[in-house]
Amino acid sequence: MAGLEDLYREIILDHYRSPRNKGELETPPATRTEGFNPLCGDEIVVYVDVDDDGIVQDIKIGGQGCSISQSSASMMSAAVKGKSVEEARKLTTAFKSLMSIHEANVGGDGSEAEADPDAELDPSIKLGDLEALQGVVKFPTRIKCATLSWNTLSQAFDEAAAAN
Amino acid sequence: MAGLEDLYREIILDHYRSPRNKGELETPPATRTEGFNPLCGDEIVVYVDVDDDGIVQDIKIGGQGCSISQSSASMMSAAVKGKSVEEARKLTTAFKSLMSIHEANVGGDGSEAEADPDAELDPSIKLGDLEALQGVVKFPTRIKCATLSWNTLSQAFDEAAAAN
Amino acid sequence: MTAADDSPSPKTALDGTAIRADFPILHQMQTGADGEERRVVFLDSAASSQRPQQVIDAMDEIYTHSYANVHRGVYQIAERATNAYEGARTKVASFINAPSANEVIFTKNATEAINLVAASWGRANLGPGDAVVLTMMEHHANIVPWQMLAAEKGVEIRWIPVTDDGQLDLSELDTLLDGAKMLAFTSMSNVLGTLTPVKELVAAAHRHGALALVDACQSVPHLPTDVVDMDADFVAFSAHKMMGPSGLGVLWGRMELLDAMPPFLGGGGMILNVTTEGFTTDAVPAKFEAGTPPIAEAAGLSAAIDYLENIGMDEVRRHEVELTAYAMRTLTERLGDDIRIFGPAEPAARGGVLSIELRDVHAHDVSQILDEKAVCIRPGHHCAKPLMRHYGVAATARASFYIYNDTDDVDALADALVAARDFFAL
Amino acid sequence: MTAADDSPSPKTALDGTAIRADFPILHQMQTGADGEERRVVFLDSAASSQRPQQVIDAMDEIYTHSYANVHRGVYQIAERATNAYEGARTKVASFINAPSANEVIFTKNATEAINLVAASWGRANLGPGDAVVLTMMEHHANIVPWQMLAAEKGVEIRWIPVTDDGQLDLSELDTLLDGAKMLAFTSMSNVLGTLTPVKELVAAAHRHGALALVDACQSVPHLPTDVVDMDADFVAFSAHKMMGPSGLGVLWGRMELLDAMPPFLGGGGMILNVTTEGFTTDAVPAKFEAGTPPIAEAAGLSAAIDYLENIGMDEVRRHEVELTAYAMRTLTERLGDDIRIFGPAEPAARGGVLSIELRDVHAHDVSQILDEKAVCIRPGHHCAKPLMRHYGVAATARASFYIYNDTDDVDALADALVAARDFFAL
Ligand SMILES: Cc1ncc(COP(=O)(O)O)c(C=O)c1O
Ligand SMILES: Cc1ncc(COP(=O)(O)O)c(C=O)c1O
Repeated sequence: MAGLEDLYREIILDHYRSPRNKGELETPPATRTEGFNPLCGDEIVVYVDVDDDGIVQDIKIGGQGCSISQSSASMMSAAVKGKSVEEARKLTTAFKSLMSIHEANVGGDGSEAEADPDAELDPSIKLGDLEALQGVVKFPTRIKCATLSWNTLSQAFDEAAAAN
Repeated sequence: MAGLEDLYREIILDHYRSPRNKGELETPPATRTEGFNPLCGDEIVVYVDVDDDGIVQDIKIGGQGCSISQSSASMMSAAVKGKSVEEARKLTTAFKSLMSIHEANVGGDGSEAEADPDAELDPSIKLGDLEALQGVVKFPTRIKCATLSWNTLSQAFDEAAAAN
Repeated sequence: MTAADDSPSPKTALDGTAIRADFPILHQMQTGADGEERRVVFLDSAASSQRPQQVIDAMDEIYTHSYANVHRGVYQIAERATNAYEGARTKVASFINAPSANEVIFTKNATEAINLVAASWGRANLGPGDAVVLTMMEHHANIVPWQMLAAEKGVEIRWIPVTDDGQLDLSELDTLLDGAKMLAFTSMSNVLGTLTPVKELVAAAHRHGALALVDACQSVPHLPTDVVDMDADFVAFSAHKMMGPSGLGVLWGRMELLDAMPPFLGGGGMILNVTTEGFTTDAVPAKFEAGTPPIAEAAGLSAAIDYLENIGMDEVRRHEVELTAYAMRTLTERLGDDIRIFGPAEPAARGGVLSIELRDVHAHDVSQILDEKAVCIRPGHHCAKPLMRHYGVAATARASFYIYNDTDDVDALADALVAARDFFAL
Repeated sequence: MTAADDSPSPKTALDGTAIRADFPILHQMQTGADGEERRVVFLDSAASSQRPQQVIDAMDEIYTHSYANVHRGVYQIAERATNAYEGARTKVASFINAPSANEVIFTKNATEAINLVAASWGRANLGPGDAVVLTMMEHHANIVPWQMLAAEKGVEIRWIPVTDDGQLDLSELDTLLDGAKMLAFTSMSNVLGTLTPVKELVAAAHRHGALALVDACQSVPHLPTDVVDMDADFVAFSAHKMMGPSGLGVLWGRMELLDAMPPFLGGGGMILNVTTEGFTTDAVPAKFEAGTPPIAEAAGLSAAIDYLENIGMDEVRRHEVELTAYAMRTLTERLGDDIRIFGPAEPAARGGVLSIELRDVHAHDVSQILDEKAVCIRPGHHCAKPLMRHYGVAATARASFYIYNDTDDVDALADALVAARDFFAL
């Protein structure tokens, strides 16, 4: 549909239709964290299993959401699996920077206050498939869909760290 | 001043400048009741001494107020002194009927809900000087000034009756 | 993709096209990314309605001729402002057949109205062991205030379930109401459109010695309302859903209840006297209207009621039933098994609200694609998460109708939904 | 009776006549009972101000092009409405130099803003033995919410006295603050015009471990405001006193405090999740904005701030000091011993608010007679009964200035007061 290709790139629809790492993990050892997008009702559940070396051994995604939130979660899961928590956090910052250009206009609930639109992107970080989500910034109300899983992942890492 | 003669009739100004029955009564035997006009801050104190036969033996007025509330209180005190409570209540109804023509437009605080604009005036009741206050109905915001002392008197009668 | 056939759309009780002439916002064209210009089709009135020029003019009139703070001014402008504000109270009272204008309290929205009852009446009257009964189809506005009260006072909350076709399941009503002090329920679901049996529910509450609060946000704008006939104790609604402005809600309550209730917010306008020792409250409604009230907004609501009364609430209702029937028929014809419409199957049993699920397309995506076609609907949980959970969905796409909608709008909706389905088809 | 001489009135920083061109309500003529037509002289801005066409247009623009419920809509109109609403938040934040727009909470008026703090922060943090310190010159809006809290929680209220020339008497401040948890005070008296030493008071509160809430209703419209420089914890004000619409107030608070506070009103828009078991709240400011907010009103406030910033708050202040000085001089010259002006003798120590007493003429009568001359002032207790009692008066007649007033208005006031005195003279 004319005009919407920017939002609904083929790779996004592919992740939406065939989500990677869908499912659950046993807790413990995994951490289970829920995220809500109060604007639209989307709910996401991130299961993440971080080993003693700080490596994301496994990650699974549950919940319901639109094509943007589901595909973003799917790509995220593929991108961080096997990476260190530190690398995953850097990727999160990079992704949120990509998304935050217009985020200030959306707000109103403060949940994105920590995103820094001026943060320099670490050039060593490769977003890969995730760059397909760049078109979302043209649709400001959808930015929260794209960042939901990432915010939930950050929270999961915090909870996992706190549990140790 | 042109246009204000209806409101500020000479007799009203006379009562305002030389209020009748200004003062206090010892309580008991008298009853002391306060009335407030929340709109403008006027405060009135009615002291009323009703004897065993239900006659208003004495009445005194205290408090502060504008020319309308003070003159109305002054005229009221003169009109009810020596009358029976029953007669005084009839006079109150008659006076409030005189005032209530526009009262519905003023409201908002419900305090005049009991005034019945359609109440037939008892033709035997003579308002006398009080009719000078008729001009007040052309100035709706001032009606509450004119009725303040009467509402307070009614309350004083209720309290006196309850105390017996 | 165009409508299935080119025969003119059937007419409903009101002429939506003619009515739209009064609504400047509905004259605007929206250019899609495909470069085409389309008339805006506004199908989100259940969230907030649009307003006719008459309502906008009424507020401008206040601001350009008769604005001042109310109640305490002696000068003519202040007197006119007070009359406009109090006149709106009288108009609202007659619109809902309230016994007295003094029973009408202006709040900032329906949410504040319900919070007022929960905080003032609830705190003063409820304690541990007491129960409040809600339904599973309530809006969060009629859930959260009671949950806050419950958490503070140890009150129990009980839930009237819903059936799969979107009706209240009243089979256990007497058990649920046993020992309850309050039944708070919606007169019309903002998700399903379901009209609840208001009189029956109020009577049941009273039979059990409970009060009844009706969240009438969705019904007052669309149906004749008679609080005496309902026999309710409290009724709450919002101006912005009935073509009035934002920033204004209404609580109606029985005078003897309001009279006995403690104040809610404290400040200017609600007192009889204040000393350093304490304060005494003024009479109702002043008691519940602390601070400078929504003055121009009240004048706007008054004009909105004039507009509605001029059409006639029976006509409004007839129009919306016909439009809903046409929409249910059309969407089913055009989308078949790909669409699910939540709620009662019978249009007469519901208001003009259609929550739908499009197979394999999330509500958020549906809404995005519809916006490209200038069709405005709302995706989400519609502030009714317990109900969404009952249906096992996180979101629906909701289209809702008002007097300015017509069958052309429904056709545009159907066209856009077909386009959305096709876009997401594998 | 005309002005004492015919020399042209002195000029102030702003040209009131030119500014009035923007205010349609001030173009109107009022016919007295004497048949004469007079320009309306509006001197009641301390109760509520008037608004320029630009503000009215901004609200009309929302209603005619960009109105929808905010935050949850995906379609373009809803997105524009959300941007207008959130844009207003950002604008307010920058106007008062708030560190973050998320610290700006929209309420229905300043009264609700203060009630929010008293009910949410106060209930969660205060108990028997705790003290809240107020001043004797507070508006009821900053008294009654604390008295309600005090009655519920057994909190003690202490009062900073006022001196006879209308200043706060701070001689016992440390004693009063000893063990206090909150100091809530006005930055400018709405009766006396007194500017209080905000920074000194906030610092004193903090020294004693108390929080400081500033009722800035009268100062934000008239002076530059910097919440960081004030170092306050909460600041409350109303849109309608700064040329914005009715139906909108603002609470600014420190994020760490707001974050830790329980919710105030419950409903849609303030939750993250709701189940039948309970709810979780969304982040600030959403947490404190239950229900449909004042959408068009926020857009109106945004335009009012543009208007004020375009003039410059320093200029606004300079104009008002000059006008107040002129008024104090003129009224004293014209009315001599027959007039008493309450509050500080030094114009620079006060805002543009003059409460007066005319010998032997009650404020209500003064106001009535002034209305005949189309001069709009306000008689009464101005929602500050404890202060009135301090002065032993039931009512004052209050004239208050804003940018659209000039020395001609002051002359008209003086003429009318002389007429009132003469009318009531024995
Ligand atoms: C000093 C002060 N505080 C509080 C208020 C209350 O403001 P609002 O009525 O807008 O809530 C006012 C104005 O009425 C005021 O002047
Ligand atoms: C059924 C119902 N109740 C309550 C509300 C809350 O109304 P408001 O947001 O105007 O307070 C709404 C609308 O949002 C509603 O549809």
